[in-house]
Amino acid sequence: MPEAQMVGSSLEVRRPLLEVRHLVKRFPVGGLFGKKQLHAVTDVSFTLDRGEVVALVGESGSGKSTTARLIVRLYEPTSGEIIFDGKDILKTEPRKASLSFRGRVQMIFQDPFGSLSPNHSIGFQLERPIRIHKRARGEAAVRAKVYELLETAGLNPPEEMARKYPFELSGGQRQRVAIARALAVEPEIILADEPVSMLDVSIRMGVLNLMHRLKEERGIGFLYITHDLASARYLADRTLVMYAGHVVEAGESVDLMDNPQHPYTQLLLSAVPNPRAGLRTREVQARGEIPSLINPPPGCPFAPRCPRVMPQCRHTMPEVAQVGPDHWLRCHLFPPG
Amino acid sequence: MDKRQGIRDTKPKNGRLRVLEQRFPWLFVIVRHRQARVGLAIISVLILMALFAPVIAPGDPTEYHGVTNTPPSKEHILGTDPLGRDEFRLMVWGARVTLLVGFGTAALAMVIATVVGVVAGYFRGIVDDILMLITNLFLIIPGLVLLIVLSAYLHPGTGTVILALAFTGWAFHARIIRAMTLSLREKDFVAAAVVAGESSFSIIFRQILPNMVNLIVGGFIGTTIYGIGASTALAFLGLTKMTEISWGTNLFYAQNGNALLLGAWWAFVPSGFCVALAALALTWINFGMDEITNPRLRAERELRKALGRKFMQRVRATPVRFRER
Amino acid sequence: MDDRSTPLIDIRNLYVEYLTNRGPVRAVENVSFAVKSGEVFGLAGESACGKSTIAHAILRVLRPPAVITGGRILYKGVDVLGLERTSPEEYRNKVLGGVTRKGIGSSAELIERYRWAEVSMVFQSAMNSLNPVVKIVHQITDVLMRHLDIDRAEARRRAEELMEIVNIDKRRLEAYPHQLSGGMRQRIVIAIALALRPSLMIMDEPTTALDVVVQKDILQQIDQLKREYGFSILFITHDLSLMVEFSDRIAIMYAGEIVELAPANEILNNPLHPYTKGLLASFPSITGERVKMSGIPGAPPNLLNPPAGCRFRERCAEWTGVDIPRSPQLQEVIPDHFAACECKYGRADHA
Amino acid sequence: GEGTTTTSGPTTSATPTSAPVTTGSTETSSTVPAQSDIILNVTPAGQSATTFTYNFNPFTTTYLFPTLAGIYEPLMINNRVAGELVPWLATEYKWSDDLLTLTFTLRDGVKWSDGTDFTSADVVYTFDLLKSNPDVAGNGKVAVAEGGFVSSVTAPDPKTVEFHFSKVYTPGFYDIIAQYIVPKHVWENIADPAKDLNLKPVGTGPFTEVVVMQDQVYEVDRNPYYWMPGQPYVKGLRMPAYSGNEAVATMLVNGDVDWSGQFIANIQKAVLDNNPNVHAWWPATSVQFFAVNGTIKPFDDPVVRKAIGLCFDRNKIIQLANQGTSDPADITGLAPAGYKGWKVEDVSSLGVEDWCTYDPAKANAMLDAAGYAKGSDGVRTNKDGTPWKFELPMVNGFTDWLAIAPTLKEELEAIGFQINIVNYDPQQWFGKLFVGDFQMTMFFGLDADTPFGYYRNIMSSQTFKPVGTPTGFGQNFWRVVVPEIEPLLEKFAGTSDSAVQHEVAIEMQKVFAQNAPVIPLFTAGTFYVYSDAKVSGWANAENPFVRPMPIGQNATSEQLIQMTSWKPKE
Amino acid sequence: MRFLLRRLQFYIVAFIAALVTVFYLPRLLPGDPATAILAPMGSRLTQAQIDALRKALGLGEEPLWKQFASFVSHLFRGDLGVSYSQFPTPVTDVIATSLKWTLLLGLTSLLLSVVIGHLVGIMGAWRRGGLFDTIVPPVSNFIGAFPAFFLALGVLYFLGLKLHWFPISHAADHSIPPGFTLAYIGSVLRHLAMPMLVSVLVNLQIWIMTMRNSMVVVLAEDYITMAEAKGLTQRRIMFNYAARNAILPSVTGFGIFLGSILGGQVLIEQVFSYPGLGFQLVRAVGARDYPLMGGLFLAITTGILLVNFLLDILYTYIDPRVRRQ
Ligand SMILES: Nc1ncnc2c1ncn2[C@@H]1O[C@H](COP(=O)(O)OP(=O)(O)OP(=O)(O)O)[C@@H](O)[C@H]1O
Ligand SMILES: Nc1ncnc2c1ncn2[C@@H]1O[C@H](COP(=O)(O)OP(=O)(O)OP(=O)(O)O)[C@@H](O)[C@H]1O
Ligand SMILES: [Mg+2]
Ligand SMILES: [Mg+2]
Repeated sequence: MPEAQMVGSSLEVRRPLLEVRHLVKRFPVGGLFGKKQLHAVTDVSFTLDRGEVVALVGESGSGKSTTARLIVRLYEPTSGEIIFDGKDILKTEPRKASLSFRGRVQMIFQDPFGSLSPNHSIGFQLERPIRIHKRARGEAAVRAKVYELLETAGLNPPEEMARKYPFELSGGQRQRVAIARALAVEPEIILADEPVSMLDVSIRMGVLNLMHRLKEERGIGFLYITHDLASARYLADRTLVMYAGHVVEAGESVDLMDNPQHPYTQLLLSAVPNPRAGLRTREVQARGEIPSLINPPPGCPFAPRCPRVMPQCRHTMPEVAQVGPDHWLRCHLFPPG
Repeated sequence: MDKRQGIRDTKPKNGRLRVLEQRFPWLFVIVRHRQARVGLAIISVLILMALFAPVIAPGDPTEYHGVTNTPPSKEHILGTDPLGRDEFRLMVWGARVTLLVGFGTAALAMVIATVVGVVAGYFRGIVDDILMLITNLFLIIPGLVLLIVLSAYLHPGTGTVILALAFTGWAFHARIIRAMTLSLREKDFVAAAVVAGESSFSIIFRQILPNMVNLIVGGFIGTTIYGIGASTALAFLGLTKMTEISWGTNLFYAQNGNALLLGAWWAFVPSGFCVALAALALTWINFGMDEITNPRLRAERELRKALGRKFMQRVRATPVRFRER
Repeated sequence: MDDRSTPLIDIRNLYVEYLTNRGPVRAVENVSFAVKSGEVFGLAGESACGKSTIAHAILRVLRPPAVITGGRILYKGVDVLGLERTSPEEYRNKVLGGVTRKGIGSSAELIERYRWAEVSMVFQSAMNSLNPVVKIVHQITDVLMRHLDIDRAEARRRAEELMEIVNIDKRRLEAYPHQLSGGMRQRIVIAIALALRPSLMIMDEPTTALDVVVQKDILQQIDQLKREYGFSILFITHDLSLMVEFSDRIAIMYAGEIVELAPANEILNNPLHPYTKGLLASFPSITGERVKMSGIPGAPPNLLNPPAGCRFRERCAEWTGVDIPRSPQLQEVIPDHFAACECKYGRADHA
Repeated sequence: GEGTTTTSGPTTSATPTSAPVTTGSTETSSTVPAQSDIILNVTPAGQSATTFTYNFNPFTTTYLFPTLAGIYEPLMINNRVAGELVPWLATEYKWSDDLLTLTFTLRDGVKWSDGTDFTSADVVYTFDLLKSNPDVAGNGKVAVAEGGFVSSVTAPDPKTVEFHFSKVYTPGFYDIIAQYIVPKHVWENIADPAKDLNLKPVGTGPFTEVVVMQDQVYEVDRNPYYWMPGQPYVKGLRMPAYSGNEAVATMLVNGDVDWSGQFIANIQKAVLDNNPNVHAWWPATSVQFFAVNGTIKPFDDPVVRKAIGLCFDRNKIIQLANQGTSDPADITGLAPAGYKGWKVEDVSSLGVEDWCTYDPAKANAMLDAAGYAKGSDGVRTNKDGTPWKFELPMVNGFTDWLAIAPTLKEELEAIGFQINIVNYDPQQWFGKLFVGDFQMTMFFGLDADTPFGYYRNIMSSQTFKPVGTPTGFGQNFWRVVVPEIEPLLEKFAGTSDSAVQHEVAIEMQKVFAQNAPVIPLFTAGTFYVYSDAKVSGWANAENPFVRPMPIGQNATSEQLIQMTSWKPKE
Repeated sequence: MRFLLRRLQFYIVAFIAALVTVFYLPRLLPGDPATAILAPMGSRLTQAQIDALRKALGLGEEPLWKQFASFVSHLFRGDLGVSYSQFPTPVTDVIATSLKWTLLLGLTSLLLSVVIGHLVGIMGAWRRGGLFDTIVPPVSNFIGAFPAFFLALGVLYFLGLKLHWFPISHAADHSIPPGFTLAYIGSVLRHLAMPMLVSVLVNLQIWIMTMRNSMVVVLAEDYITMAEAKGLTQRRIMFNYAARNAILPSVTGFGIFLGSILGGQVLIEQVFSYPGLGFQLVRAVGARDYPLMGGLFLAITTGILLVNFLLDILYTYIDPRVRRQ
C-alpha cells in the first residue's frame, strides 16, 4: 500500500503514535433537497509521533483546518481511519472522543482572540481542563499547576496573569494562554492550527520558539498548520503540502522546499516573496482560480492551473510516488515505482 | 489654519473597573449613556413606586371617596376618577400589576426564547428545523391578534395575561439568540472547550450563555416594553382581569367613565404618562444596550463630546483640530 | 528633507488621535515623509502601528472618533487639511494644472474633487469595499461620471477598458461583488482606483487576504501599470519581505511613529534601528541554513498611554540605559538613510 | 294626507286598561300634521359594530333595528311604564268563558308596505311558521311550539283571529300579543325563513323602506302605506355604526345622534352639559340583584339571604355603578316603572320586616342568632364547620358591576364572609351560571310582562333545573324554590279577571319578601337619550307616556309608540 | 429561486398550521360553544330550537377529522362557515365588509410611516448627533411610547371635538353615496386623517430606529469609506450606498412588524369607530363567535403570510446575495 508509506518515515520500526489513513470529509451543502457535497478533505494520510513536528501547508481552503478538526473529533470523518496508539479511535469511540483521548491530543486555534472565552479569567480557563482530566486534585494543587503552566508559556508573573481576562492581554499573550491550556492536560500531541498567523510579525517568533522548546523538552508532537512556508521550514521536521483537500507532496521540510517536485509546490514557493530576488525577475507561471470543491471533477485537482498539465491529469488522480528518501508526491509526472 | 479649539479628553479608567466593564458592559452603558442613565432613573422610580405603594399612597386604592371626577385638590392631589377613586393611589398602585406583567412577561418570554434559541442553535439539524419553524410561525402570526384570540380561551387574570403575552412575545428573541448561538458555537473557544472535554451542558452554560447576557438583557427590556404596552392595550379592550388596579385598567375606567368628555384629564394623564414613561425609559436603556452590540454607535458620541456638535460639516471629512503640544 | 525634486505629497508632523471613552489613542505621532512622483513608497510596520491611519488621513476619510490633531499634508503644495478654506482658484492652479475635470464649485466641495481624482486608494479590506448590492459596472461608472464630464455610454466604455487593464472579462461588469472571487474583487478595486488616472495610489495591504500565488500575480500587474501610467504608490504592508521586493523607499513604523526611513536595499542590508533589525529577524527564510531566530520579545505599547520617550525601549535589545525624555527624532545617519534612535546615534539638532 | 279626528288612534277594549289610550299627536292639533323630511340618527342599544351585516329577518336573533318594532308590528303593546295595554294591529281581544279561546279583532285599513292588505291570514301564517319551523325564533314561539299552550290558530274571517288554548293559561296572552306579524304573501315564497336576510322587508310598521345600506350606515325610511294617518312624522331613521358606549357619547356631544339607547357614564357632565339639545331619561324598569346559589349551604337559609340583603349600602353602590341615576330596590324585587299598577305602593303594607336597607349590625345579629358562629378570623362557619369562603365572579365588560366589586366584597366580609373576586369573560360566566356552577353573583334586571312571569322565573319549581342542567336565560339559575309561590301562580294563570290577578300579585310580593330568593340591589334604568334639535314629542320624565329606548335585538314593542309620537320642533 | 422555493415551503406549512389552529382551538376547549352562544338568546328558546341552531351552526356529531376535512373543503370553495353572532351571515361576507377599510387604513398608514420613518432614520444616522438627530428621533420615541388608544383619544378630543378639523368617527360621510366621486373620496380621506395620524405616530419610531441603527451599521462598512474616498456626492453615498444596504433588515422587519401594526389598529378602530378587521375580531371574541374569530384570524394570518412572501420576492430583488443561495 504505497499511500500508507507516503507519510511514514521509512527509518522507523515502531508504530508512530498517531496515524491518519485515507481521511475523507465531505460537507453537505445546499438546500433541503440538494445533494451537493463539498469535498473538504480527500484521502489524506500521514503519521505523527511524539517529539516530531509535521507541518501542513497549503493555501486557504485547502482543508488544513478540517483535517485537524477531524482528528480531534470536532467533525465526524466521512471515511478513513485515525489510529492513535494502535487503536482506530473512529471505531472504538464512535461519535465522540473519550476523555482519555482528549487528554492526550489537544489543539490550538488560529485566532487568539476567538479561542479564549471572553467571560472567564485566564486562571479559570486553565483550571477547567485540569479539573476535567483530574491532572491535579485540591484547590491548592490546581492553582499551583495553573501557575506552572503560565510560567512554562512565558506568562509572568503567573499570579497576576491568572486573574486577568483575555481582553487585557495582547495577541501573543493570548496565544501563549491557548498553548498553556493545551498543555494543561499534559497531551502527547498538539494540533496547532495556524497558531501564529493572526499575531504581529515581531511576536510570531516567540510563539514558534515556545512550540519548538516544548517539542524538545517534553517530547510533544506537533501538527503545525500554516500557509507560511518559511515558518514551516523553520519549525517542522516534515512538511505536507495540501491542495484542494489532497496531500500533493510530502517530505523532509528542508529537502521539500529546496527541491520541490510537484508543480503546485513549485508554484507556491515561487510566489513566496523574496526580497533578494526582487519582484520583477520571476514570472508566476500559473493563473486561474482554485477549483470549486463542490462536486469536483475527477482527476488531479491542480490540473486546471498546472503549467505542465497532461491529458491523463484531467481524469485520474495520480498515485503516490517516492522521489527521494522520505519525499513523496502525487503527480503524473512521477509515476509510482 | 490654526484652529485651537479645545478637545475635551476623557479620563482614563482604573483597571478593576475596566475588567468589570468588559464583563458586564450592559451595566456600564447606563452610566455612560445619557439617555440610558435617565431611563434607568425613571424606571427605578417607577419600580420603587410599585414596591412602596403602601407607603407612598397609603390606603385602599379602590376606596370610594364619595366624589367622582374631582380635579386635583389638597385631599386628592391628582383628583378622583369616574369611580370616585383617588387617582394618585391608582397611579401608584397601578404600577404594581403593570410592571409585574411587563417584567413577568419578559422573564417568561426570555426563558422560552433562550431555551428554544440555544437548543436550536446548539444542537442544529432536525431539532433546529422544527424549533425554527415554530418560531417563525409565532413571529409571523400577529401578536396582539393572537393575544385577543387567546384571551377568549383563557381565564382573565394576571397570570394568564403574562402567559399569553410571553407566548406571543418570545419568538423574535429566540431567533436572535439562535443566530447568536450558531455563531458562538462556531467560535474557537467553544471548539477549544469541546477539545478540552467539556460536556454539552457545561458548554452551553459556561461558554455560550455568558456571552449572550447582553442579548438576553436587551431582549428582556424589549419584551418588558411589549408586555407593558400589550397588557395596557388588552386592559383597554377589557380583556384582562378588570378588578385589578393597573395603569391599563385605570385608563379603561377613565375612558369608560367618559373622563375625556368631562375634561377630566387627571383621570387619563397620570396612568397614561406612567405607561409612556416606563416604555420610554426602557427604550432609552435599550439604546444604550445597542451601543454594546454596535460599538460604532459610541464612536461618534465620543467625538461629539470632545469637539462639540460643530465637527459635522456638509461634506464628511475627518475633522482637523490642532492640539497644543 | 528632499531638495532634488518637489514631492508629490508631503506629510509633515502629522498627528492623529482616536478619541475613545478611555482617553485619546494617539495612533500617529509626528510623522513626516514625502512621496515623489513615480516612486513606490513603502510604509511597513506591524499591526496597529498606524499605517492605515496615515493612509486614511491623506484622503481625510478617517472615521469618528478620529481627529487630526496636528501637521500638514501638502498635495502639490495645497494643504489637504485646510481644503475647506482653500480657494477654488488656488486649487485649480496648483493641483489641476492644465487638466480639465468637472467644474469645481465651492471650497467645501474641494475635498470631494481631491478625493480619487488626485489620490485613490485600494483599501486594506478591498474585498469588503465594494457595495454588495450594486453591480460592478455602476460602481465603476459612478466615480467616472462624478469627476469627469462624460455621459453614461462613455463611462461604460471606459469601465470596459479598465476591466481589460486588470485582466477581467468585461462581461463580469454585470456581476454583483459576491459573484466574484476574492482575487477578482481585488482587481476590480484596483481598476476603480485607476479609473481617474490619479497621481497617487495608496495601496493598504492590498494582498494580505489573498493566496500567495494570486498576491504575486496582482502585484506584478500593478507594477506593470505603474510603469505604464507613471503614478506614485504609497504601499503599505507588514510583510517586510514583500515590501522590500516591491518598493523604492521604505519607512518603518513602530507604535505610531516612523523609526527608520531609507531606500529598500538599505533597509534590507543595513538596518540601523533595533526594531528594524528585530523585524528582519522575525522572517525566517525559505532558503539557506535553518538558523534559530529570535523575533522581538514583548509586545508593542498601548497607544492609549504610550510611554514617554522611546517607545521601543522596553523591547529593545540594544538599549543603552539612557532615558530620553521625548520621542527620538528621525535623523539622517547616513545619506538618504534616516533613523530615530537617539541612544545609538545621538540627538539630532533639527526636527 | 288630510287627517280627521283624534279617535282614529287605537283604542282598547282590553280589560286591564282603564281608559282608552291614544298615541301620536293626540292632544294638540286637530289635523294630521304634514310629514317632514327630517331624518333622525339612531344608535339602538345592543347594536355596537363598526360595520353592519344586513339582516332584517325577525325570525333570527341577529336582525338590525328596527326590524322588530319598526318594520314589523305586534297585535298589542304592553306599555309597562304607563301600566296600559295599547291596541295595535288588533283593536280588541276577548277571552271565552272557559278561558280556552282568545279572540282578537284586527284593525281596519292596515296595509303592508307593498300596498297589500293586512288580514287575519297573515297572523295565522305567522304563528304557523313559528310552529312548523323549529329553527325560527319569535316571541310567540312558546305558545305554539311543542309543549306550548296554544293548540291551533284560526281565522274565522279576515278581521278575526282565534287562538285555541290547550289548557287554561291567561298569561299566555302576553306571549301572543308580543309576536310580530309578517306578511304571508311574502314569506310563503321564502325557502328558509330561518336563514333569509330579508333585505327588502315588507311590514306594517312605520319604517319599512331600507334606502341606504353602507358598511357603516343604513337608513330605513317611512312606510308609504302606514296605517296611522300622518305618521310617522320623520322621513326616516339613519343608523350610524358605533364601536361602543363611549363612541356614542362623543357622537352625542358632536350632535351626530338624535336617539340612543346606550348607557352613558356621567351623562350629565359628559354629554348633557356639552350639548344643550341632548336630554336623558332613564326610567327604572327592572331590578339588578345579587343571587346566591340555593343548593349550597348556607344560602338555602332565607335568614342568610336576608342578612346579605341588609349588608349592602345601596346608595353607595348606586353612586359607583351609575352615578346615582337609579334607586335602591326594595323587598318586592319589582321595579316601580316596570310594573306600574302591580307593585304595592307601600312596602311596609306587606308586613314583612325590611331586609333591603343598609344595616350590617342587624345582619350580624341575625346571623349570630341563627347559629352561624364567627371564627377568630372573622369568617363565619356553617353548622358543620365549613367556613364561609366564596368566590364572587366579576364579568369583564359589565363595568357597572366591576365598579362595585370591591364594595360588595368589603360589605359581605363585614358580615362574616370571605370573598375572593374572580374575573370572567362574559361567555365563560354565562356558561357557568345557568348550569349552577357558581356560588354567588350579580345579575341584571329581568323583564317580564307581569309579576306572574317575573316571580315564576325567580322562585317557581316550574323553572327549576337540577345543577348541571342549564336553565333558561335568567330563570331561577340560583335554584331557590319557594313552594308557597305555586298556588299563587296557578291562581293568576287561571283567571282573566284583572282585579283577581292584582290581588294575587300582592300575595306574590309578600312571598318574595318573606323568602328573599334573590337579593334586590337597585333599579336598572332603560338607557334613553334623545336630542330635541330636530323634532319634539319625546317621552321624558315630565311626560312619561312610554319607555322609549331604541333597541335592535330582543326589542320590545314600546318603541313603536315613540316612533309615532314625534312632532315638529316647538 | 431555490431560496424562494424554500420560503414557499415554510409559508405552506405556516398556512396549514394556521388552519389547524383555527379549526381545533375552539373545539379543544372544554364546554360546548353552542350553550354559551345560545344562552343570551333569551328564555323563549326551546330545546328543539337549540338543537336546530346547533345543526345550523355546524356543531355536528361527526368525528373531528371529518369535520376538519369538510372545513377545509369548504374553505377552498371560499366558505368559512356562518358567523354565530351575525347569524346567518357567512363569515366571508363579514370579513369582506371590513377588509377594505383595514387595508386602506393599514396600508396608507404603513406606507406613510415607513417612508417618513426611513427618511428620518437615514437623515438622523447620516448626521448622528446633529440637531435633527437630537430632536426628531427622541420626540418620536416619546410619542410612540404612549399606548395607541391614548394617542387616539387625545387626537379625537383635540382635533376632532375641540377644533372640529376632522370628523370624529366612521370612514366616510353618510350623506355621500359611495362611489368614485370626488366628494366621496374626499370624505374618505378626511375620515382617514385622524386614525392614520395616530397609526403613523405610533409606528414611526419603529421605522426610525430600525433604519437609523441599520444605517449606522452600514455607514461603518468599508464600502462606505470607499464611496467617500471616491469623492461621490453626499446624496449619492447616503441613498445609493448606505440606505440601499441599510434598508435590507427593514424589509425583513417589515413583515414581522406588520402583525403588530394590525394589532395596534384594533385600538384605533375602536376609538374612531373605524370599520376594520381588528374591531370585528374583538367583537367576535366577546361574542365567542368561533367561526368569525377563526375566519378573521385566518384572513389576517394569510394576509401576513402573503405579504411576507411578497417581501421575500422583493428581498431577492434588492439583495442580489440571496439569489444565489
Ligand atoms: N463546517 C463546514 N461546512 C461546510 N464547509 C466547510 C466547513 N468547514 C470547512 N468547510 C469548507 O471546507 C474547505 C476546507 O476548509 P478548511 O478550513 O479546512 O481550509 P483551510 O486549509 O484551513 O483554510 P484556511 O487557510 O483559510 O484556514 C473550505 O472550502 C471550507 O469552506
Ligand atoms: N476607531 C478606532 N478607535 C480607537 N482606536 C483606533 C480606531 N481605529 C484604529 N485605532 C487605533 O489606532 C492605531 C493604528 O491603527 P491602524 O489601523 O492605523 O493600524 P495599522 O498599522 O493599519 O494596522 P494593521 O496592520 O492591523 O492594518 C491602533 O493602535 C488602533 O488600535
Ligand atoms: Mg484554517
Ligand atoms: Mg491597516
